[in-house]
Amino acid sequence: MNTECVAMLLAGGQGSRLGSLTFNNAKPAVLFGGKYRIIDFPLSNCMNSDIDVVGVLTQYRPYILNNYIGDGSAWALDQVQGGVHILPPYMGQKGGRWYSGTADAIYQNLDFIHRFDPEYVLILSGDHIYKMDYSKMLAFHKQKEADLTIAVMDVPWEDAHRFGIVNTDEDHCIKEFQEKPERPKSNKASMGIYIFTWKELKKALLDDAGNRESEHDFGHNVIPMLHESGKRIFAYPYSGYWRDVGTVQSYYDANMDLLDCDCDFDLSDRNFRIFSNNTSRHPQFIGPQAKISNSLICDGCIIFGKVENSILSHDVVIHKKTSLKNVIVHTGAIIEDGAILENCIVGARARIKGDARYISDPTEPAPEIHVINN
Amino acid sequence: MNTECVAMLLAGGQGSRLGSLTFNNAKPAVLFGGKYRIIDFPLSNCMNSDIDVVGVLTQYRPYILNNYIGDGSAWALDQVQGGVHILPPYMGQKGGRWYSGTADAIYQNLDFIHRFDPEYVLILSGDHIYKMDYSKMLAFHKQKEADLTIAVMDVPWEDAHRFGIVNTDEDHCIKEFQEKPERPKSNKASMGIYIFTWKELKKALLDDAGNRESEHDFGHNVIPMLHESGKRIFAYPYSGYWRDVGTVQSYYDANMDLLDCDCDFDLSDRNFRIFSNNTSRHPQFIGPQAKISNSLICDGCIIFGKVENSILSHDVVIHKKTSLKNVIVHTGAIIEDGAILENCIVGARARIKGDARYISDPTEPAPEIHVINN
Amino acid sequence: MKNVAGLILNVDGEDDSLKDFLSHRSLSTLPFGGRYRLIDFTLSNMVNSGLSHIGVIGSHKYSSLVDHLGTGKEWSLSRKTQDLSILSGSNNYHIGRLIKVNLRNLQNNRGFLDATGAKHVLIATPNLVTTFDFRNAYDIHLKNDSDITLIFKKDDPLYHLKDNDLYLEFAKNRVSGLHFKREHTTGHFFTEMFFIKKSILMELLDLSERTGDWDLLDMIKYNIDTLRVFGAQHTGYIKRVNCLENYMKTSMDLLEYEIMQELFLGKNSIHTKIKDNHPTLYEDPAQVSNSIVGSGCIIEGNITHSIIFRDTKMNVGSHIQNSIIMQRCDIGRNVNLNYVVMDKDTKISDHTTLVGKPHAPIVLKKGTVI
Amino acid sequence: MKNVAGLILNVDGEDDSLKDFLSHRSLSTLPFGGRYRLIDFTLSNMVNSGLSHIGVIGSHKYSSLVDHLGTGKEWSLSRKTQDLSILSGSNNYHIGRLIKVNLRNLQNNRGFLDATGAKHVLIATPNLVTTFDFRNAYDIHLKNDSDITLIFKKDDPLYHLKDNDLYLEFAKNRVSGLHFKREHTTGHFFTEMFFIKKSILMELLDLSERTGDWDLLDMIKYNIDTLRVFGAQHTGYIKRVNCLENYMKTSMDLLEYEIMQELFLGKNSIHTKIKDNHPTLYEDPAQVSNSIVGSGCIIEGNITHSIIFRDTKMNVGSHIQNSIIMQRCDIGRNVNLNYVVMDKDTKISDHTTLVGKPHAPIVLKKGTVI
Repeated sequence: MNTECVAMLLAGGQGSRLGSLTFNNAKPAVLFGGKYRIIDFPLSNCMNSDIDVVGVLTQYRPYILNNYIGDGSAWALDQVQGGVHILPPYMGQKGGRWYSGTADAIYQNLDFIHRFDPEYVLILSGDHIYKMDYSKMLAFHKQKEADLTIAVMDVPWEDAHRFGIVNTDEDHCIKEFQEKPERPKSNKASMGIYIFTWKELKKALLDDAGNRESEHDFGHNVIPMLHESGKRIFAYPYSGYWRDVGTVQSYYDANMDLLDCDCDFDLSDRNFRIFSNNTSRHPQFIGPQAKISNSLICDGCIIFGKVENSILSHDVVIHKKTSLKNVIVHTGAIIEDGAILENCIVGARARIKGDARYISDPTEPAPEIHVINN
Repeated sequence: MNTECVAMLLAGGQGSRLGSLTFNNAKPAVLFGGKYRIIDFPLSNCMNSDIDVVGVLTQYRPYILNNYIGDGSAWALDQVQGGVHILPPYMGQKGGRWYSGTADAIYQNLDFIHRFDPEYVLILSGDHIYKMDYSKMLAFHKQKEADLTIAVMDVPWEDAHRFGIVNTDEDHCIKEFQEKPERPKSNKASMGIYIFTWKELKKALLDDAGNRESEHDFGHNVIPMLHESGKRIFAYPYSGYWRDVGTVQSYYDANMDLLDCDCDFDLSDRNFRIFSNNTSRHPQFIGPQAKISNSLICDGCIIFGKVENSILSHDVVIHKKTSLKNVIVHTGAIIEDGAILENCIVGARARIKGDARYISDPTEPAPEIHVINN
Repeated sequence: MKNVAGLILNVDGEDDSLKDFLSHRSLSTLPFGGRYRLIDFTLSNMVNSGLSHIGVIGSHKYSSLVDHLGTGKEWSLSRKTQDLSILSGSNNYHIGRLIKVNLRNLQNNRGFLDATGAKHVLIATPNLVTTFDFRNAYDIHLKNDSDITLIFKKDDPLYHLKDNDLYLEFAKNRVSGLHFKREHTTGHFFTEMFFIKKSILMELLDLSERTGDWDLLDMIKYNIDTLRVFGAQHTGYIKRVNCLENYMKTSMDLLEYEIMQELFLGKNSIHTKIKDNHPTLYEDPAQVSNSIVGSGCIIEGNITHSIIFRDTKMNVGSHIQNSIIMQRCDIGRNVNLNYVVMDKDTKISDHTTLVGKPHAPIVLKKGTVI
Repeated sequence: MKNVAGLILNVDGEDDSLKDFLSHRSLSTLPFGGRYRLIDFTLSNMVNSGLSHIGVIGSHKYSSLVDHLGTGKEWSLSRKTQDLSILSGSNNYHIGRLIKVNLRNLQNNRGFLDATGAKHVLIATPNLVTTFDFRNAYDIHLKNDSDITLIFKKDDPLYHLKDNDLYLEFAKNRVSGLHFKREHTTGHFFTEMFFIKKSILMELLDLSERTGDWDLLDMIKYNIDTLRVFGAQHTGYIKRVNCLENYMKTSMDLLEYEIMQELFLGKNSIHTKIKDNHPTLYEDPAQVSNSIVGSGCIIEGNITHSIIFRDTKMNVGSHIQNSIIMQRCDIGRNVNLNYVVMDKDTKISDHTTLVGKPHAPIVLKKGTVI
């Protein structure tokens, strides 16, 4: 088992901007691309990066997430003594505290990391869609003899003000941070992926925990503190597909990217597979009158209607005389005879009556996305 | 998968009367009988009772416990969609609350039970050592058409004042409750094992949650409330080995029962096995000068000294010229050359120096139990 | 059903027409229905009926079986309680004579029968396509205090029974005779699933050892008067896959929604090994109708009345009709297939046309490249 | 080691002295050391060296192997990424001639080799008792750009090598010859573990198919001048179990604390299937010294210099010395055993005395009742 680097995955967030998609479910457990859940991406990245120990920090409605992660075997993360460990907030002798910031969540689980006594700790968040071989970032971190390495990517200059921006020298050493700057000096944005040297992380978290004015957030508190104290902080340049799916629109767009042949995000690449945790379902049944075009469809679906440019999750039933266009349907939803849907997200196990009509105005440049739940 | 009856196992307690044995560990995860942990008993009981879905409610230092329970496969509780589910306190849209009582813990997880929609719910606690086929209790509950069935056992009259006592009619129907009565009217004590009809449980918990004066405890609040409202509450008579292991002395005594041939608690019975979750270890190695008598010894031990009437957990090393008598040694402890121990509990991974002398005064009728940790 | 152990037999070699599919696997692991293996039906039926101690007898081509079943986790069988045993079968087949229930296979595995605390054994073949809850039949078995309860089905021409299929004769509610089709037919045929008391099975095993006759059904026939043999009726869909024609017909049955519903959409599902693929992508100008499609496919062509397994790639301009395409096939551009069965990992290059017949589809062996 | 696939061979039938243990199992699953099976050492060594794609070739007696390995979970091998494949071996043995590395076994499993993306294959036999980290040997293999790297060990009389063991001859650091002991001995013998480039292995496989010579070591010998064959030294404890005498001696080695330490108490542990038993109960008047004892035993007698597997019951007044008692044996009162090897599920009634010889212990077959 490889314990050189332990990953800590922050999966506690509510994701309130995803509205009813996170009503009963933590954001990392929201369905994506039909069969996946958002957390499949960082977990599969860990698997593809030879990281064998992953702590998953949860606190918001974790039942679906915990159940989904299970013993980690879905991502081959079930080594004896290693694998995935779910880390909820807990009570100690002096009572318990909820996780109050990203750094606090890790701080409360220093004991966990200590059990594996790694040399490096990788901090991840559970709300981005991307493929990344963290072992390359780790090699970069080691080569630079860094205390902290932050993965960064170039964003369009006009969006830079929405990100944490770093300025580096030619050696990728970070010289300056700007958190959501009005006038960004660079377009290198932090992706929220950090590799710390373990002894530096421990020291920083103990210092931060003792600081009453800190909000215990990596981006706002811990990293600026380390920067001020002169630690070696480097920026690891990443290029490739990376999407934040924090809002309904960005979630919808990232899903629709999967139907775009020109998009460089390929789920069918056998050399870097994204795994997920599935139970066995029957294959999709396509009825005599069904019409399917440019769509992504999962096992367990039964389709008698027309499906165009849409993504159907498991066990979706599309009855006759229906028409779906630019629609994302979550698991187990039923679209009854005659329903017409455009630009919608249909929630899990929703039942759409046959008289449903969600038709967008074609003259509108960016149609509104309707989220339909029962 | 059998979802007629779902079990809810209350495993959140700190067990502060067990002192340093629960410093870093929840009580249900404390070692017992060498290789077992206390929670093995209710979980194995579930397995032997054909109960396929178990929710385990945790909140005090749950890491060892969660890790130990894993995917439930150690107790054959890993059915697709069923098996063991760990249920920590969680945050919802309106923030989170810690479990504030046994009934509150179940109340906060009504959603979980609802997913399986059982007919009956079995409530267990994680701090007793016993074997019980709950399916017989369930058959009794059904036969009596009860709303609630409480397992009871006869305790010595002189101890009855320490228990919740029930008085029943000839049909086992409960007529009266006495919580730790000064003058018990019977010696039938509640074992803290309840079977509820699900719809009655749901109603009772909703009522209790709305009652501001309730401490949300089954024994103190919910059951008296049901009794007052005239529900059918029955006492299921149990006889057999049952021990509370809530104090150091009772924990020590119950362990030592395993070395007593006359005790009717048999771990080697193949028809009702107690399973536990182990990783593979080498078999015990017994050196040329070792002397072992009347002891229970686990895999991974290496013994060169004298071991008498003692229980050694996994990976214990007993060096030469040592003497252990009436001692419980937890996993990974090392007893160095020359140490002499009597009537001790040695904590996990403790290292006992060769000059250690814990010798009891033989004239004392009940020697004190020393708990030794590093 | 705690008192019943399940035993799934190994029934290779019944018919030569499937031999192209059976060079690397046994009949039990023949791919079926877009993602299953044949044995999934019998095994899932046993599990769904509450059996938790099941032995599966493999052939010498055991790799695919072992790989498929693993420790039985996908069927909710536990490694801890040794719910699933993969047993080594016997290689002693009698040339030219088919033994339906070969006791030599059981002989090798007395240990399995000895170890189970069960009083009854449910024996079934691995090539039955059906969903069946054994609990009613077991109640009948117990109520009659049967030694053996044979599960039977009312005959219908659609079953295409063969000369060596068995028919049941009843007298006063008990089974009074077992006849090969070639000898004598009645209105009810034997489904190759039956309950037997373990004590009787052990006795018959001992008898076989002494007499050298290893056919359990023979033994039952010889002793039909002294044994208490009863029947229990199967009223749902059931097909036995024992030749290419039956394989093709049974596969195509799934494209009828009512049959698909009965087999896959009931209370109990058919479990199988989980393969983790991306969702199937239908890219323009794909047109698919009346078909079953597995996951992980990328489809750009036209498919009608066909079964496509996982991870198949199909390019623009190609047409597939009335065909079965197993996993990981690669179909080029402008390919035409009609009545073709392709084993897995098969590749067809551009502009190829293959047209078989309904009763004699063209078979492409595993790994073929055309 | 991502670039290396592991392959564990099936090596039954080398010696008749073990045949009583091998009627129901292959050599790879012979119980050893109180709780292990022989294959645990080779398999754990591969896993502990970082291999994650391993094929195990089984014999036609595959049940015990399948049951033991499951999906490899206890060895941290994942079902999801198909880390472990149990492969069907060939039954084509040449009578009277032992083939150490029979390419027919690999021939059947080209699919395994094709599927792996690895560039190198680590091949080893399943009957080696050792802990060995392959990483150094692999570095040597890569550094030399070897086609084949044979792992060897300095000879010592304690190894009791046999006529058909192989010795290595070196010239200018390269391996220049491979000789059977009966022909020619050198100071270094071949441990039956080696790295080979996959491309070379595939070439040799093709060559075998054309020539009909299936012995890989023969092929290497014939081509020793053209192939780049190097050696990597093993400096720790290693024994090969290939006959009863070796089995007995190797087992008793474990009772020497230094050997026990090297094998079981190092950084990497030997994994095995988990059996869940109660802790062993030593009841008065038990006396046990210099022994290895599994869990689940209930011991009331005297044991010296012996290996007792799990779930054994031993009654008052009995003495066991210099013996190996496999799992679930039952030993009555006042029994005396010296130099006895009991296979599992064996029962000895009161007042029995059995005394074998150090070089020829008495062997009791599985299930014997005396």
